[in-house]
Amino acid sequence: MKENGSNMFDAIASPAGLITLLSVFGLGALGALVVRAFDHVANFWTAAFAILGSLWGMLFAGSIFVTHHEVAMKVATSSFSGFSVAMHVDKLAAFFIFVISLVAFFCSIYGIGYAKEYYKRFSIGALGFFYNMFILGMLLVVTSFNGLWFLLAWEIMSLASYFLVVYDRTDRKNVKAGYVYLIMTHVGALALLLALALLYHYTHSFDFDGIKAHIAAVPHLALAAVFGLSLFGLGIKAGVIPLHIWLPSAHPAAPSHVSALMSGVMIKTGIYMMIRLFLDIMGPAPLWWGIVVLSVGAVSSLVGVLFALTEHDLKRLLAYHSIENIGIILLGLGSALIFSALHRPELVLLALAAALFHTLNHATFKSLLFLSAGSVIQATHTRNIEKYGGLMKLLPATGLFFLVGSMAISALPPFNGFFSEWLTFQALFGGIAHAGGSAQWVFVAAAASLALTGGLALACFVKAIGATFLARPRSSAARHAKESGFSMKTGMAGLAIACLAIGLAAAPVTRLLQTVSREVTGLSGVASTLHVSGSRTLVVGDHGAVVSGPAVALLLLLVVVLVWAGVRYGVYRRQKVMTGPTWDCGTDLNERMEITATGFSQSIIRVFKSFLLPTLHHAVERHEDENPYQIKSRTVSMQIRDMYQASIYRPLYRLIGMMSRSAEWIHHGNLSAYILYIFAAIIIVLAVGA
Amino acid sequence: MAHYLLWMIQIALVPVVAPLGIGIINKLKARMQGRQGASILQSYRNLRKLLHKDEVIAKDASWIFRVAPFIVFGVTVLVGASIPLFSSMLHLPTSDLLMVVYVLAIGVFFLALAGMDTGSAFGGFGASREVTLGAVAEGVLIFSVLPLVILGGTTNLVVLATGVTSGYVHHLIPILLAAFGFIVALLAEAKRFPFDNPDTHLELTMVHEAMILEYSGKRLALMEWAAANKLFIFSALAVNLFFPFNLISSAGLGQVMIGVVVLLAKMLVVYVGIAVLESLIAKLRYFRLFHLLFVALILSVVAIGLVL
Amino acid sequence: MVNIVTKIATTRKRVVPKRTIIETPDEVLKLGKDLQQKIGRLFSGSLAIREVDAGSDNACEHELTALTNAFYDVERFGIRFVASPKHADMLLVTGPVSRNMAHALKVAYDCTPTPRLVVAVGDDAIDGGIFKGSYATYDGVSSVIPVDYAIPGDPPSPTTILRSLLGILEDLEGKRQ
Amino acid sequence: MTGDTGLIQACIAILCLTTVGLHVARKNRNEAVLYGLQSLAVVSLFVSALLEHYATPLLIVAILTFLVKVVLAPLFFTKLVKRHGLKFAASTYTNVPETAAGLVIILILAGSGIFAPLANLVPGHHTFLVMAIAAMLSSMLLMINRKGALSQIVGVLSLENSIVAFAVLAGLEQSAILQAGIVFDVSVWLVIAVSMVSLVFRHHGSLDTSKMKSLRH
Repeated sequence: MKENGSNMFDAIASPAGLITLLSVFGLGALGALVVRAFDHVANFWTAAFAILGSLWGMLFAGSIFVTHHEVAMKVATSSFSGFSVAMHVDKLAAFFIFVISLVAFFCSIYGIGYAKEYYKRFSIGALGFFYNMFILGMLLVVTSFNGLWFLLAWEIMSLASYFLVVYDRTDRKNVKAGYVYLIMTHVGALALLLALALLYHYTHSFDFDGIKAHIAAVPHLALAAVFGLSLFGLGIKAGVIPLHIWLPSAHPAAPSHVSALMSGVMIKTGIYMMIRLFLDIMGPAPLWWGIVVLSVGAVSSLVGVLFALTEHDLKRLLAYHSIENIGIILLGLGSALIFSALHRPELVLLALAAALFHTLNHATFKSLLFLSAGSVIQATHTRNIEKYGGLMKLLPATGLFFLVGSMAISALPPFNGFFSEWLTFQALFGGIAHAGGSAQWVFVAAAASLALTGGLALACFVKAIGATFLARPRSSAARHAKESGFSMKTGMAGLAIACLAIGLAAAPVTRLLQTVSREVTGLSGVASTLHVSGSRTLVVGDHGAVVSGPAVALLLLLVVVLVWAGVRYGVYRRQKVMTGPTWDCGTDLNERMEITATGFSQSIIRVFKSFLLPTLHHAVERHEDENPYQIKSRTVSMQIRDMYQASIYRPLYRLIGMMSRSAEWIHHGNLSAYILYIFAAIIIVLAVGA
Repeated sequence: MAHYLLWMIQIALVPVVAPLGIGIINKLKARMQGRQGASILQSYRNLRKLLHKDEVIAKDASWIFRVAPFIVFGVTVLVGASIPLFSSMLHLPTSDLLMVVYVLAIGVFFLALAGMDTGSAFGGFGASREVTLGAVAEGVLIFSVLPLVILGGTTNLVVLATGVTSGYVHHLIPILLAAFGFIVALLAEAKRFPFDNPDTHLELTMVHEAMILEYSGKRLALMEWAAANKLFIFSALAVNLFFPFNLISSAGLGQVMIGVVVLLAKMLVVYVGIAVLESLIAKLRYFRLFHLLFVALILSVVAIGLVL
Repeated sequence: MVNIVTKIATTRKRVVPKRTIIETPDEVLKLGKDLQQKIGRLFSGSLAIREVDAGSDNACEHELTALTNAFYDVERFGIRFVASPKHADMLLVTGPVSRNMAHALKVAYDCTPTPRLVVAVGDDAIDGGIFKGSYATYDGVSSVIPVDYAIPGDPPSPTTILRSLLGILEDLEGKRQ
Repeated sequence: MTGDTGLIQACIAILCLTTVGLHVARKNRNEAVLYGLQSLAVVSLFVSALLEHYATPLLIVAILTFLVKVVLAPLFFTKLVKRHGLKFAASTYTNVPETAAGLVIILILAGSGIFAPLANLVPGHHTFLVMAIAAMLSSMLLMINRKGALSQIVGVLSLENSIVAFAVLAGLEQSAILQAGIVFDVSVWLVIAVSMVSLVFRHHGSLDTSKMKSLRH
């Protein structure tokens, strides 16, 4: 695309383009409410506007990259001094708009088929309204440039996603999950509010550029407090480890195409704000910030995958993997912060490019996995992996897409997951080689956790695929599963192709992300250790650790095809291939003898038992009357004690319970006493006021 | 010698010589048991016979069972061609440490899936053990090469294999420690002795054999060949990364011959070491293996500390 | 580890002079060479045998395991005992096929890829032997799966087994011409 | 609102006296009458404002307050008392001397520095504003003191009257918001009063709030 002459792109990359983007989703939301009486119409209305909006979003983001425009828009309202509807789209925001629109596009296509399940059970209009409001909220979050406007958008996003989580009200667990989600999101929002208020106190402005201009006025201690608060608030939304409790219960509760959006994209808004705050607004970060973010990332990735391994609810397993991948993104972000503190700009660009690339990759393959999990659940009406089995033969397309997603998430070339993890590894190795003193050992620990996470993720997805798609069906529901509809398959196919395409185009995508990271960190003039040669190969460092997407894919394909052809035609061609029984020592195999997901992960749980604290519980029921030695039934239940639930959240619940009980004496039912309290309160307030 | 001829050797070396290595190990083990044992070319004969036999595929198996052998074998050939064997001029875009580890992980991925696909109990447990061991062994592998990466400044294996010689002398101890870590990772990845007994078919201990129990005919040949390739690859890496003295840089016929011979000689040492090790020690209990792997990890971290 | 190595080094190799005991008699060696030559031509040098114990009284098993010890060591002739019938060319079935093992034998037979051979080892496997006519057995392997060859003897000594194997391979070679 | 102080003084005096009277009154019927008187005082305040400079919305508000508060409310209360036989207002928490002491404290509070900023909104009416505040506080005391739901409602209504008086005295009578507020307030209160009382009575059989402890769980 020519730089200047393309006026079509200039027209799009303008405030008008931004407004049309937001209004399309707004219209989609309101329209869905209007036509909510007719399920079919509402479903198509939602999908049409969502698809149109996300297409326009991709176009808008693309044109921003092409024309290097920065769309800025500000509507200051007179009455509230701090608040102004300020929107600002630079390359970082455009990148996140692209990620949101890409995932929303395929999820909406998938949604057409998936929402049919909810016809006549729940109101499709409401689903459409909240779905569009949710995407609108996310777009507003990444484009907002004023603190309060950002919090408003944050609330829209959180509330819309809350209503989507509790959409299937019949299941008690969903409502409870929604409840926990609501509380934690708003605790996070409170922390963010405090952080912004603290910034406002010193910089007297809520606009990000205003804050950035006066950042020097903020004393060191306050800056540290703002960092802590915003890391806490954004960490809850991103689902980092100690604050992740809501994620594994909330994401699976939502309808699958919504949990794909939530897991793929919503938790990334937390990452967006971290980048915007720590790298862009709050200037050069002190060293300990980076170390904190890096260690949180390392812990999240390792613990996330460990908990994922113990899950046998398919969507909870994927939700835990979101935590793991957020950890990997934070590894990139943390190393970028450390390098900016150590004044090594060329490594900052590498690390930030790695984090952004993994954000894009995780959005694609995680939403692909959630969508295919959704169609598996729709076919078998249960989320318990132990009830699946043999679905590869019944749901071939879903099986293939889940396989593609799993290969991408376990960072297997030629898919996109590998290249972002490769970049993160390079950033960490660069850190180990160049960072001094204590930061070095944090990098070593982070590299160890990333290496271990990679292997364990592979183990977890072998378990997921093996238990779900291979061997024989374990329940009648799995035996009668039927393949999902056309729209669902196209949605998944699109994302699978996206995974492969981004993998092949790893080099150009990384060059694009380098420009984004240059713009965010303001290091435009610096040569980065990561450079892209010949638009195909990624080269890191002067000695050139080379990796190239298309070359790997081509070589792999070539080798496998050559081997197949060699064996198939080169060797003695008259072999026959017969289908016979599975041998297994000659016993008659029924579905109970296959390995189950729990059985599969048992060895891993034993290896990490000091951390996962597995508990084994035997319950033996005997025949009392006839013969006490005759056992009627024996149930063995294995649970994993969630260490975080036990050591942080349960004491917290008890504390809050105790405090509320201690305040209970005030609630004794005497009306006059209450009026007395009001009266006394007024007097005290006025006394203090005067 | 023409460049592409060099490439032919590089590509063909691993698949051709690997079964010989397995033959040598079995011969040595038989010798140490007092038996005369099969000839070292026996594995070639087994492969040739299996390639010509018909196949029986389980009726529960899906297309993954059918495709897996080609992917697993193809992956080992690709990695074999991209690692530094005898000449430092030949490198592919895939000759990067992490790329090698993760491409081999594709092989492990499909091998484990194929193991589970037939629905037999052995395949399931074999896959679970393989993947658990693989997860930890992968970390140990990356960390044992990390000291060299820090010394060499890059993860490009060919550069590492040649670049390290310069810094070799005054980093002897960390490199030896890292070499021990790498050997442990090698034994874990190639499923040799303390981790898994390749000759036994005892349900309690077998890992690799369990997954290929349901294969027959040409697919079984490919799987066994891939296992032999994998052992060759890891021993070649061990030899060339930690004792890198033979990589030639020119393409003369004599040079190439010397390079290959020196490589095979050094590899012979590794194979003999493995055979002796398998005759001397008993196999470790499954959950004690992870203690060994974590010890190897800690040694690699110590090596990193010394190198920093 | 260290004491094992020292023990190997110090103990004298031959308590008893080698040529009297360890030396395999030339007859077995000759048999082996012929076997190796036949296997080379028929099974391209590697014969995989899966030994199925269909309710045998373990007599034949002892003789068959003796084949793999240091004295007979059939591995050097190219014969390999494998774990799964899917890897095997030849099924050596021992025992009169008890009622419980019939199905397992049938499955093992179906799992063996063609070209396959079934050889009944020992009199029990041929026609039920001493258990002939008992309600618990099917009186021989042939009543369950098609048997190609049989090795008589209760139990046949390792040398007879090798000799019969050689006869089988010669017969096969004759048929193949 | 700078009309002749004599009329205003009378109204304010009536306002305060009626609130004190409400404290003393035993019979519900007397309370209704006293409330009617108090509303009359407020209406006359409106009239004095009208005399000063005429504004039709103010007139409508005056008429409406007169109709509802002076005529309808007492009528409704007496009908309610007759129908349910609630002749006697339930007793109070504090005996008469204590209520008197309370009222004195309130007067001191109203005059003290705490309410100074409110009091001298309009310097001319300083004393009137203080008395209006005193009326407000004493009607709140009434609500706290009385156990009977009916007298508590009267307490709220008198609080509302004193707020209106305070607003008018503070010179806000012309602002449309105040007028709309008053109209709205009155209608809402009537609806609540009617439904609440009948419901509470049907449910509890009596209007004594101290018996409603069961509401707690």
